[in-house]
Amino acid sequence: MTHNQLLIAANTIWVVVAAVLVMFMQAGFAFLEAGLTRMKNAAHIAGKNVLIFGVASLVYWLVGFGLAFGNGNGLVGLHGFAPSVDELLAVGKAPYAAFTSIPGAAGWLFEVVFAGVSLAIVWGAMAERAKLWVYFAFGAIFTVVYSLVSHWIWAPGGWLQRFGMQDFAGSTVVHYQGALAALAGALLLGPRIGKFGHDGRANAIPGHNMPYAVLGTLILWFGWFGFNPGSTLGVVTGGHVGFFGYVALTTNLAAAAGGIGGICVAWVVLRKPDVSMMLNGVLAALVAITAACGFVSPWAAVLIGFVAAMVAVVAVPLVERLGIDDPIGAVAVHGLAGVWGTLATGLFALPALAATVGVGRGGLLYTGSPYQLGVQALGLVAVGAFTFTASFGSLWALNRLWGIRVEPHVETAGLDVAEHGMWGYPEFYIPVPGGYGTESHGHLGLAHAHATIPVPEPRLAPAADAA
Amino acid sequence: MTHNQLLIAANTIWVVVAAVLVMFMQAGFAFLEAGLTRMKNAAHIAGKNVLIFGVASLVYWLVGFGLAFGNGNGLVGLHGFAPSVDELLAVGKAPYAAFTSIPGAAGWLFEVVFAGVSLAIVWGAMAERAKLWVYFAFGAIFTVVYSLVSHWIWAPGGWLQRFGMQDFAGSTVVHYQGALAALAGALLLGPRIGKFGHDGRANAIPGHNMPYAVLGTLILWFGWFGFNPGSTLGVVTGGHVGFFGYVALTTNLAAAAGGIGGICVAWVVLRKPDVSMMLNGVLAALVAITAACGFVSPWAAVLIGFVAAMVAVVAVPLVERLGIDDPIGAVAVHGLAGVWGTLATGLFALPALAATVGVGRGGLLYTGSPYQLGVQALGLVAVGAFTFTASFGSLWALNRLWGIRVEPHVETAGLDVAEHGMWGYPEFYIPVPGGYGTESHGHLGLAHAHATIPVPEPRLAPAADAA
Amino acid sequence: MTHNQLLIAANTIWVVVAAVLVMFMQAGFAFLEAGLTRMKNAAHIAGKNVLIFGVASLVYWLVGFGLAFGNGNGLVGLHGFAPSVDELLAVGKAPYAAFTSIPGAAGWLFEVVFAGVSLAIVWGAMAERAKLWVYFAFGAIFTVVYSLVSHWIWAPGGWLQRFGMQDFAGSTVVHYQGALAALAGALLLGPRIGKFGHDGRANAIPGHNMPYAVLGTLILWFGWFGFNPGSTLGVVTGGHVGFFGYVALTTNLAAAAGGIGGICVAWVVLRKPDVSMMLNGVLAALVAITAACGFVSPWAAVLIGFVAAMVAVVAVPLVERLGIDDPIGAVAVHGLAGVWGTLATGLFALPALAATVGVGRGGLLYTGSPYQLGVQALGLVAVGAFTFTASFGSLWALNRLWGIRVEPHVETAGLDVAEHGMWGYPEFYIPVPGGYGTESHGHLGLAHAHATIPVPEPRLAPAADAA
Amino acid sequence: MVKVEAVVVRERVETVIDAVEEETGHVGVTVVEAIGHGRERGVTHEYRGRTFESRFLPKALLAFVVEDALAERVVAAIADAARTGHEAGDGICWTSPVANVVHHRTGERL
Amino acid sequence: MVKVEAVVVRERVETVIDAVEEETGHVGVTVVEAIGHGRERGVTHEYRGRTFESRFLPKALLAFVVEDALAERVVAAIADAARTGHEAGDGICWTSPVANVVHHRTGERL
Amino acid sequence: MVKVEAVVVRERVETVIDAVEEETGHVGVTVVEAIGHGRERGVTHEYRGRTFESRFLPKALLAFVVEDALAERVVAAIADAARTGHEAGDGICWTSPVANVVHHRTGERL
Ligand SMILES: Nc1ncnc2c1ncn2[C@@H]1O[C@H](COP(=O)(O)OP(=O)(O)O)[C@@H](O)[C@H]1O
Ligand SMILES: Nc1ncnc2c1ncn2[C@@H]1O[C@H](COP(=O)(O)OP(=O)(O)O)[C@@H](O)[C@H]1O
Ligand SMILES: Nc1ncnc2c1ncn2[C@@H]1O[C@H](COP(=O)(O)OP(=O)(O)O)[C@@H](O)[C@H]1O
Repeated sequence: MTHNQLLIAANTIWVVVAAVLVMFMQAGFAFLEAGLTRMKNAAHIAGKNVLIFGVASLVYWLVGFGLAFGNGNGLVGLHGFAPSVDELLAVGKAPYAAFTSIPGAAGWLFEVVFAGVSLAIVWGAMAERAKLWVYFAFGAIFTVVYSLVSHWIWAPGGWLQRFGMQDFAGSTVVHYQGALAALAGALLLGPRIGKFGHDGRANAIPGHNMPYAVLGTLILWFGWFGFNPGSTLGVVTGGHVGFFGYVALTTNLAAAAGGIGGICVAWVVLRKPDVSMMLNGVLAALVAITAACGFVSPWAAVLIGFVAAMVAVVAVPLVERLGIDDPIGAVAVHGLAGVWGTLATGLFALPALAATVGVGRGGLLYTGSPYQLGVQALGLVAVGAFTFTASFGSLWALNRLWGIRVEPHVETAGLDVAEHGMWGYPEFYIPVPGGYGTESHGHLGLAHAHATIPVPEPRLAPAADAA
Repeated sequence: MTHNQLLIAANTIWVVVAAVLVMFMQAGFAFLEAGLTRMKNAAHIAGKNVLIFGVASLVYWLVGFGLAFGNGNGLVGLHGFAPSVDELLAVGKAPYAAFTSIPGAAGWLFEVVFAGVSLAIVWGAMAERAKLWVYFAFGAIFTVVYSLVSHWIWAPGGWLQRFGMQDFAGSTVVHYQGALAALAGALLLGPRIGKFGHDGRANAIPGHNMPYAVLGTLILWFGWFGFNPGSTLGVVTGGHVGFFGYVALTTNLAAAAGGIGGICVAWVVLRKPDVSMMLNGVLAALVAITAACGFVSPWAAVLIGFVAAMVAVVAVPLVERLGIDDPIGAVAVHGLAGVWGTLATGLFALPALAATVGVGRGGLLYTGSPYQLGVQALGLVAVGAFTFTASFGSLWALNRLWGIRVEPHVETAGLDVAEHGMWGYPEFYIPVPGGYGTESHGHLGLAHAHATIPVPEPRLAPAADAA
Repeated sequence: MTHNQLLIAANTIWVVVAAVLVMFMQAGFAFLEAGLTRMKNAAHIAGKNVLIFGVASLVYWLVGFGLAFGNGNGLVGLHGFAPSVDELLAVGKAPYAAFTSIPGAAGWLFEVVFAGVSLAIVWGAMAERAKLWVYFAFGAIFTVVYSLVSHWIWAPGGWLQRFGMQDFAGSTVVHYQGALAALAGALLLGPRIGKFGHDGRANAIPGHNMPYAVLGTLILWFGWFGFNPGSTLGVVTGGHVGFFGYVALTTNLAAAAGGIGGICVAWVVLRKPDVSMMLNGVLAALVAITAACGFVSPWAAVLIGFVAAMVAVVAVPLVERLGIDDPIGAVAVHGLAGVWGTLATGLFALPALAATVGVGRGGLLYTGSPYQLGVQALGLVAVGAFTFTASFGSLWALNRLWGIRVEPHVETAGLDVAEHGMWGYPEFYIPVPGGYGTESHGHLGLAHAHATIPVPEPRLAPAADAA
Repeated sequence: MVKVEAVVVRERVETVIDAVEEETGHVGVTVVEAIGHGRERGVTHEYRGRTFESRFLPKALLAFVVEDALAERVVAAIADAARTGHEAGDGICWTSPVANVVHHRTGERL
Repeated sequence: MVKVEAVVVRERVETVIDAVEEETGHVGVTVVEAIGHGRERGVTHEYRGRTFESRFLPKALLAFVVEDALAERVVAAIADAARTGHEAGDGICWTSPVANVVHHRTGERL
Repeated sequence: MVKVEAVVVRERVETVIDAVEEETGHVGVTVVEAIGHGRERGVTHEYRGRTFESRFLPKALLAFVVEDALAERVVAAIADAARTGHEAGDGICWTSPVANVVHHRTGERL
């Protein structure tokens, strides 16, 4: 083994482990969203993450990865579709020269789970009223849109990358983009039945399981340690061995500040230490630090996280006031916090770390130059225009053609029973003691024995057996 | 540090991390199975995974690892029982020479979690009616059976290994074996009360919590990234550095195709996009790709996954039609999909990858030779005969001696309350407000205060305190 | 890349991955504790882990890490508060010379998650009755106390470290300390309303969700593979490459023996195979092996785990008999098992492994010398005196000043609704069908359509649409 | 006094109680989650390859203990408020005489 | 009309409703989950070292509002169908007169 | 016979049943989880920035079918045992006549 092979081995271990952590974020979204929505939709909301990650994986294999990281021009990748075994085993070779020191397969794995996360965000705002086939159709469309933008910002030679846009792990690419599509979806679907009274005032529609939401948030926090530190794509960054450890530190500090910020701000502003707002605070902070994690100092990470939580807590009700029904708060938590994180990087990026990472320059605070901030803003505007237009346009077309919202009676009954044929918690709605007809075969052996012995009385068991 | 030591270090990191991911699959099985069974058995079904992984770990330490990977002959390992510290710290030395570049301890850890997974599969089909002690007794027996077969196929010199049987991570060794024992158990236990009406028609017995089933499936998918890629047992495979990244890619593609396949096939065949079938599709696909993951191309992985999902969706009701009550679908999802995956490897194995992995030859499709397919079939027949006979025989004996099925009144009451003394969700069955006798000590300090102040009226709190 | 850089890279990968696994233990505690407490407090109990890990992270960044591992004297670290970027990126340099072959940032990450675990333990015994602000206040205080003690035992030159106290991953530092504070809290809070009848007899207050407790336990077991093996802080230990694999083995064997021990002892002693006691057995075993995992042989690990489970099963009711209400069993499971594990190390430590790890000497059993056992005892006494006094004192002061226990009517109503303003499972307490006022806007478009079409009757959908 | 019981679709629980309070001034109700079966068809369920019909749909059971004089008007208010315009499932209500109505807190007879 | 209420073990809910429909033709029932305590012994619970007796076992409470003429036969049908042959816990049923039965959807009096 | 129904706070379920058994010797009760609204104020909820008042608080609904002679004493026992001393929410109880009480297991009329 040469040194370089050992280095590739170490890089691959780290990137694959990180990718696996990010994949698990699907479980985080599944439970965060199932917890913040109603019982009658629990199976649908949780299950959709399995569905959409499946869609994202297949589409990303066929075209996404090539569009995003295949060799190409500043706008789009043109090679590496449905890659061959050799292309996937090669290291730093065309069409995936972008990944200089891990095999193409490891690069694909790491990038596909990001596409999956971005797509997962979309459905938060569309929860409880979208038709099932829309997950397939828009899931595929969005994966392509996502791939194009990730090419602009992350692929060597991508046009925003050339400007030096700093988006370490995707506040813009992953979260802001997901939120833009989520907004388009929420606008086109309209609010859930009962969300707004005829006075136009928003009604609370509490989710059905706060512990699920907590579990989802902790799984996301856990997975984010793959999301941000993994984006170093290796164990050495600009000469610093183990730089990803530092990225993990800023990520954790921001999340911590976000949790504290979320609950404290809610306590003050909403007059109750709302648990769901604490969770949103953590997530908003993680979203915001995602762009900045490799560029800023620890204190800046804390600040970015705390402000992101404030943004989320204040924005969630504001979005509602605009008449938008966003059950999970995707627009506020992933959208606005993503914008904040992207701009904050332009403010707080340390010149030294920008050099280490090798992208862009120091932020306004240190250089006094608005250049980096400008680049970040440019990226937000460009991505905002493109992704929102593409998402709104395609969803609008799908809606005109076949209608993307379920029938009111389906929405009222719940998607679980009406679309999937079974409740998420069957025993809450139908008697399922021994199964249908339990007693009806009371004359067969077993059940007969059953029919002639006492009901649950452990202490009578012997007697029972005797019978 | 020499290069080799660094390589050993890298291998050990990867193998240990992979082992830890596989260990977590116990939580996946616990929740998948608890979700697909009834509320009255929830604690028992979930808790059994803690129990059986405990049994597997102790037995595997005492004898299993030695039988499976200790130096021995083609049928069985004869050394390395209850290993010493030195044996465990040594790298590539007897009795664990099988592990050439990781310490014996890392090898043990990686293999014991596989034994745990295989054992976990067994109980899916035996759910909701087996006596508690059976988990101990058969758990120990099966761990030994499993160890023998894993020696045949995975130990250097194992007789099937010598034929070049390709079972990269255990479609046959782990899943098919588990399903064989599951089938034996289901046959001997007979169906749950109420599963079949007196017309013999199967009744649906819906599980109680679909979100649990989704969580379980996502945890299993997550853990499978240790299961398959970890089976490279190192960072370099046949000269390819980071080959495990490629294995992770095929694994993910198959799972994705399985999820899509499961829900689509269910939509078409069963006329409802059944969430539980989507989950079974993912698992069947993962089971099938387990043998093939290191041998096939991406498109073959997609195909294998999709077909596996079809098999599962179609087979689950078929198994029922045979009068077998398999609450989780272990026979279909782990058994039939395991068979499909093992054979599919014989069809689609790429000669180049067979060479890279260093096991067997190219599949029928590429070589035109039925050899590999034949070897795979031989393995299935041999393992099928041995494991089913051993499992059925031992369970039959246990049944004759002491009876392995709970009393009907215990089954009716539910295993939680009848066997463990407490419901899985106590507040659904007994009033647990402030604990028994809450009010009965209404004359002691605290409770008295309590007795003289208002019920939950946050806004009255001050007044309350005053009181 | 030099060999040493590659080694640092490998060490950092391992330590960061381990840290991430340990961070996830917060989800384990959240669900273990939510499961073992009542429905009316579910959101609060689960959510508190997000809150306290946030507090621990910020405090540990500001002062904790410096106190614990900054260069200083035998009693306390005096440098490295709110560390700079350079201090965090440097390897083996002041102020974090303690971490010889990983960057300071990786060291911080690994240590902060330990502080978080220790703090999580505290609240188990204080569950269902502490005011929300206490989590902030005491969380900060305890993090400082914890940091001091971890300096004594783990920092090079710490006074107990100089004696050679063996606490591989923190039976004393993390678990025993957490339990001491938990005990102080339980004593000062007093029992929950209804825990003791006026005859003084303890009443059972069953938790509301055993599957949650199982999930929590399996997550903790999973995370413990980061906790113990990660404490090698690198891939080479005393010349043994991949020694952490061995540590993982002893950890797993102990946990397995603990699970089996817990359920069997409960079966015999309590006459029921109590699921929650099996879970406590696993945790007690993991707590006990935490000190010993790097020092003992496999059989000793099994013994330590089994005895720890016995201790837990027997001690849980005993603690209650003393009139202490410890809902989760923190005092027994983390406290007494922690003591046992610390002493057991003094008994069973292998001289060879003590040399490998480079801390202390062989245990009484091998050396015949009581020295090591004495050191362990000394450590327990010193830490016990310091941490209990500090915790009790500060909680006592907080209690005198503002009262740390919620009002009885808040406790009766439940912390979720009374403190956070929303139930943990809203649909169990308030009708949340279509949200408040669903029907009240029955004259707006959508809802009107809604008002004129049939209730859930999938098969009538077309007709419905026509309407 | 009279006990008025009503089975209504769950979405209407708040609406029905509001209607009773507005139209009769009566305050006081106890609500229980129920599932019911009436003229309406149930739901076709599909689970793991088995299709079956469940006759049950989610409902809520409301109980109002009211002054005799109010009974008729309470019934009328409920029936109106419970009417959804759907094809089925709106439920029914009925009254029955009750005696010895005691108010626990004060012990007084109502 | 008459309201027939019955407490039965949960496994028998479907059986009892089937029996009523078959033997009397009456369609319409509302079901509520309940726990109950009667002559039967309860369950001994064990939790973390505390053993205690709970008198409660899971039951279901059924309510049928039927024509006066049917009442007797409904009661008979229920009692038969609810009998499990177990040693305890089968429950009881009873009738009570109800008035002003209104069908919400149509508003008609039944 | 007579059916005595009572709405009580959940913490009092066991206490009330004990009281009835001790003071009247009657054994047999069916309990249903309920939520209720009466004179008491409800709870102010806050969720994601929306504050709203819910009139409901958790209660339990108890049904005792007792001998006519016991009715009065059962009511008295319940009312006493259900009184918590809180400012509100203790609930109410009432009786209604029932007929055709049949004991399923034995089929005998009570
Ligand atoms: N005779 C009855 N006894 C008890 N409950 C009834 C009766 N008839 C209807 N219900 C209740 O009312 C609900 C709706 O009744 P249904 O007949 O479907 O109304 P509609 O005639 O408007 O369809 C049923 O689900 C059941 O809970
Ligand atoms: N007097 C009663 N009032 C209300 N419910 C009763 C009464 N007697 C019995 N029940 C209900 O019937 C169920 C079974 O009653 P039980 O006396 O155990 O039947 P069995 O006499 O067959 O054992 C009880 O759990 C309770 O729910
Ligand atoms: N008229 C009524 N009809 C039905 N249930 C009632 C009625 N009055 C009270 N309740 C029940 O009793 C509970 C407590 O009643 P409430 O009036 O609050 O008692 P208090 O007068 O002591 O405050 C309510 O939540 C409701 O469930």
